[in-house]
Amino acid sequence: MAKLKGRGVAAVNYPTGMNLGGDPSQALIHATTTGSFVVTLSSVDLGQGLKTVIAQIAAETLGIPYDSVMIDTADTDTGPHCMGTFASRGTHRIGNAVIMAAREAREVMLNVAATELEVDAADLVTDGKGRIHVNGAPDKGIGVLDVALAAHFKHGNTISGRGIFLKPKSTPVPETGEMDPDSCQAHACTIAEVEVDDETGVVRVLKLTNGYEVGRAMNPALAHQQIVGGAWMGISHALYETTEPYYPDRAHGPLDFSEYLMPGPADLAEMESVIIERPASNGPYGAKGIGEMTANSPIPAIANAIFDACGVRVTSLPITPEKVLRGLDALQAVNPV
Amino acid sequence: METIDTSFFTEERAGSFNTVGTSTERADARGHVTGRTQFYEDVSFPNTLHLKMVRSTKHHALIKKLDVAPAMKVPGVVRVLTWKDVPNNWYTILKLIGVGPDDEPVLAEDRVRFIGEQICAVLAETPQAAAEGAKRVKVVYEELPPVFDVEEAMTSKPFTNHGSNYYIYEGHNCRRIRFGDVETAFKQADHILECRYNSAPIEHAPTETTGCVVKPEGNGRYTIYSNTQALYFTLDNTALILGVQFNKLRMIGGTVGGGFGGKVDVIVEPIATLGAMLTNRPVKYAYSRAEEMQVSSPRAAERFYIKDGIMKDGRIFARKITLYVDAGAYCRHSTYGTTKAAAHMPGPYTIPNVHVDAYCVYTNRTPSSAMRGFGVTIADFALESQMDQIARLLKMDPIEFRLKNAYRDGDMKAHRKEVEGAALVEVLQAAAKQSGQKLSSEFLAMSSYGWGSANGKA
Amino acid sequence: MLQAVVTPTSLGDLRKALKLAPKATLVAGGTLVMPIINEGAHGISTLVSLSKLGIDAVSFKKGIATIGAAAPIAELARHSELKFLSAVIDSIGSPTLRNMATVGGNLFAYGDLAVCLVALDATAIVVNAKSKRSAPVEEIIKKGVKAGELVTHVSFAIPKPGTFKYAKASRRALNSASIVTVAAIIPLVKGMVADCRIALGGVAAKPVRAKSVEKLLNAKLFDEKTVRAAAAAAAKEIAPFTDAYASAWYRARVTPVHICRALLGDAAGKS
Amino acid sequence: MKGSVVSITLNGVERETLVAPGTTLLNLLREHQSLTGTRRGCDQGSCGSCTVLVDGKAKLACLIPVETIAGSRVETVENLALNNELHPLQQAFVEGFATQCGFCTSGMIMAAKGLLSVNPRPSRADVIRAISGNVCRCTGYESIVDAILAAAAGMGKPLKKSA
Repeated sequence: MAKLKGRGVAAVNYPTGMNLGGDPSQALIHATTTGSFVVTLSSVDLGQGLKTVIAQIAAETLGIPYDSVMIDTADTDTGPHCMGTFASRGTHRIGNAVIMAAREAREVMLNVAATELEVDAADLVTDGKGRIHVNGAPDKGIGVLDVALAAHFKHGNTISGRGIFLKPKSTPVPETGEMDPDSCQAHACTIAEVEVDDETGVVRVLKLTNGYEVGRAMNPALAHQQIVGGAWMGISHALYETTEPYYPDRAHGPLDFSEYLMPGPADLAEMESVIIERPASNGPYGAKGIGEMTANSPIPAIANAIFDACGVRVTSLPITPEKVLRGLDALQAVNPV
Repeated sequence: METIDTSFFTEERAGSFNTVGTSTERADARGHVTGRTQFYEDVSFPNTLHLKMVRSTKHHALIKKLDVAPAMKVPGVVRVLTWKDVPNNWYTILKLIGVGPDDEPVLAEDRVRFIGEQICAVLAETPQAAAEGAKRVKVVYEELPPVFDVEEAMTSKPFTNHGSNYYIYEGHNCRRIRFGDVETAFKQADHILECRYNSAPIEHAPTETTGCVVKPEGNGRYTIYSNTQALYFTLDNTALILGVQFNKLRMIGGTVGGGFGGKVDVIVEPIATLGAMLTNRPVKYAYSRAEEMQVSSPRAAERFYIKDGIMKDGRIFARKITLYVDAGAYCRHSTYGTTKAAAHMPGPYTIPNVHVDAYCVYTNRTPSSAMRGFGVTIADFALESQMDQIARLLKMDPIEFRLKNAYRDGDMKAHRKEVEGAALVEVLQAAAKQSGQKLSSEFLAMSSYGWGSANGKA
Repeated sequence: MLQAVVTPTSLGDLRKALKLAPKATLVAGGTLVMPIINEGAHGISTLVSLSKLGIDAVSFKKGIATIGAAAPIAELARHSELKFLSAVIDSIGSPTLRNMATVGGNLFAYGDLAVCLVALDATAIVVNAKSKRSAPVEEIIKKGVKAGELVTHVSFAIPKPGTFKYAKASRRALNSASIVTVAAIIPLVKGMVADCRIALGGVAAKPVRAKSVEKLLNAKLFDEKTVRAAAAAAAKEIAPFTDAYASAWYRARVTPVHICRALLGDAAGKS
Repeated sequence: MKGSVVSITLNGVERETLVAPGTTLLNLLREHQSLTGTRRGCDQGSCGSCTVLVDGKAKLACLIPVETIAGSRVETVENLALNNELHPLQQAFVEGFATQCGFCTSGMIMAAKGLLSVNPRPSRADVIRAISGNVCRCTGYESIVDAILAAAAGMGKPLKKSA
């Protein structure tokens, strides 16, 4: 028996958003009497962290602390339209809508502050900690709380904003396929190291070294979650998963988490990932969608590493021990040792 | 934990932020760890009816007889819904963005086209009574020959009700990309490499299964607590299927126990809402784990044929791709995914001659739909396996080979969109650096800013 | 639909319960029966739980281990006398499942422990309404028990140190069903194999003895060459099937490999 | 079909519940006691989302007919953050970004608690084994294993309070 080691590379790009019918999302923002801001959406958090990242984007644009932002989602009676959470569109589309809404609300907030401070609104800045002051003169300022109170009870102003992001519909030209389906592209490269058991065909992924280009990481820890979880799913797709283990034969479809194979906590690979950032010109603070892409590059990188290890090119997913072993047997038949 | 290598695109990424770029604690983390986060199934209402679906046990068959009377005899069974109860039984999810035709019945009428297809819905006081009722519904089938292979399906007798086992894209039997002239280019190429790649369907397998609870509000409105990934998609389709004004429905959701694309379909809400309307009681329809695994849409199985014309110097000169996407019995989001796949071709490389035929094909299996990396994940497996084969054919380092072909700003993609914001060169460089692989100065100097331009590194 | 769940606390109570509901389904840890109950439309009207019968103890006497059928598998890990089974225990489900799943359940699910019990030549103690009998576990697995019978205990001699061999091939490292399970007792006398027992799981509907492999090993020098040659004979004993984990072809193809690994260790043939 | 009253000490308080035959502990918690923190992911024992402690041992609530555990002590995730203080496991999951969708989190934490009660200084391998019956589809497990180890290391001394 031998454990054959190999290394494989793959690089990919991934579109942010997918637009064949117009791809909008909206956001509404308003301040409470006490200077909290409510971002109202009908957007869905699947676990990727939308509620966190959107609050960060809103806080950044409003110039207030993250803690002062509340995300109110998702109720179609109150939340404005969102196309949905898919196509790596959430952070990009909703983030952009939130920035637009937050700018409008910020303008009102600064105007109220200017009135209270008897200065020109154009001279005001926010410190991100809950205060608004004259640029260069931190003492000449007012708290966001007081601005909100004044807006409500003195001036009769609503500190609010409306935002929408729309990628207009692109209809492909039937003859050539000319189209504009996406907003930007994120990128990834994986270098996989594997070990192949030459008697059983079992593949173990030893290590994935990943480079990810994400536009800008709104929250690096959450980007890291997507990267690690996505790369795990990549390993899972490469070696384990299917609802039809003998496709196109329909038999033996798994019905539970025992039969539906995915790597467990004892089957993990070492992972080393680096993020690089090339902000997207149309992304919120440059962010691109990365949630989907993270699963993609590990799959071919593993397939290529398996070939490197043992000379078996498996061209169908998942790469089961059986497929590898049949490949090894075929090599042995051609070239007996 | 997370490393950002700021030596790439240093100028472009410069900026000062307060909260953006900060690893803020997750807003939902404390709710998750204390068990207080409210998922859709955590709401409950008195008098809720439980819905159990009777499903096809055949791949393809005519329904000769459907007898629901035995189910009604089970104590606790309140009603059985069949297609006759559904106001607009035929639908397609992407209707809202102008995609047709309506190719899928909410509940099967005279035939079934895959194992697991919804036939009728048993509503009962308890999940146990609903399951018992569902088991007792009698369905008499006359089996028809099924088709399981995508290429076979292209030419076999159509089983769909729209005349072909593939989707028609504006008069073409596939989504096409035509860029340059691949046939002439193949003649000029030094090497030709052809290979077939394929995949089997993949399940999203979220830990929370798909489901909803629908509550009649007594004022003609219905609140749908759902774990859909797209509230308005679900609301609008549900209203269209049920023939009610959009504002009669209210969706509440937004907190989902994993989606990965599996909760973009609109399957449970219309029928549960119909049940709530016809009984004036709350109705719950949650997929069992087995239903989630086998009945909910998987990621499509795909089959690729890639033919490349390659020059001795390592440049790919032409790429021809034929792709079959196994949509299963109905279209759902597959037409869109197939177009997305076509637009993704030929991968992040600048290739002057590209020809893509992407077929969206119907077979008698569980309809496939969106999943993380829709249209792209399996394509990347095929494309990047192919890239590895070419690098080996040319005896080139796989990273250097990719750098030679990587797209740059200003290049024209095969779907005639100019590249901007490219960074493939840099992720290759970054991964090489991270793994300790030393690239030669020629490759280190490359940049996404353009061919022969100085790179984006500080 | 389920009408009653009964939890008798003595064998007498159990007999009474079964008299009232002869078609009752027995449940112990719940890992096998409850998924069926939860799915509904199961046709089971009475569940009789074995969890409080008092047949969950593990005891040792003169080198013989006696294990109650309702003992959770996790319980086995608490006894140093059973340390030789630690790799087996570790390979069955997860710690959470092992807190529930029982020895008896594993026996009738033809699980990995059942394979070991066959290799260990364990005896099952079987009771019915009136009497008590004992029978080899191997026979119980082959023929099942009669209506009204219940396996209350299994017992086996603790094997001599170093003689028990075990390997399980599965698709995941932990908590994964068997593709091939190999359990064996390989006693050596002066380097020669003396009366070995080898049982295989995952390669037929029920655990099987690999008698032809045993035959080729007995009275032979225990070395790699002998083991490899003998392992190939396992093909005669197995009736592999295809499931979501592996095809029949794959099971058959790797059965000799895993017999070698069980007997020789993972390092076998590394050269 | 006759129901019966089952008495269980639930998070320290004795509760009597009238249940239909074969009601699972999971249904008792969720439907009868409104303790929805214990999640239903499969009802088959295959996902671990409903892991709770029964008499101190991690078990799957979906596989337990409550009649068979009458008189037992059951602890659920709701019992951990008493007096508004997160349990060290909870704190470590928050700080270690060990949650994404959050659906598996309760089960993970209870499986970990079951481990730490008998093995307060577990190795990485021990932690991996303890959660090997719990499915997470989001994280790739690494952060969860790290969080449990961090909690074990920090138990007994207060963990850093995050802002």
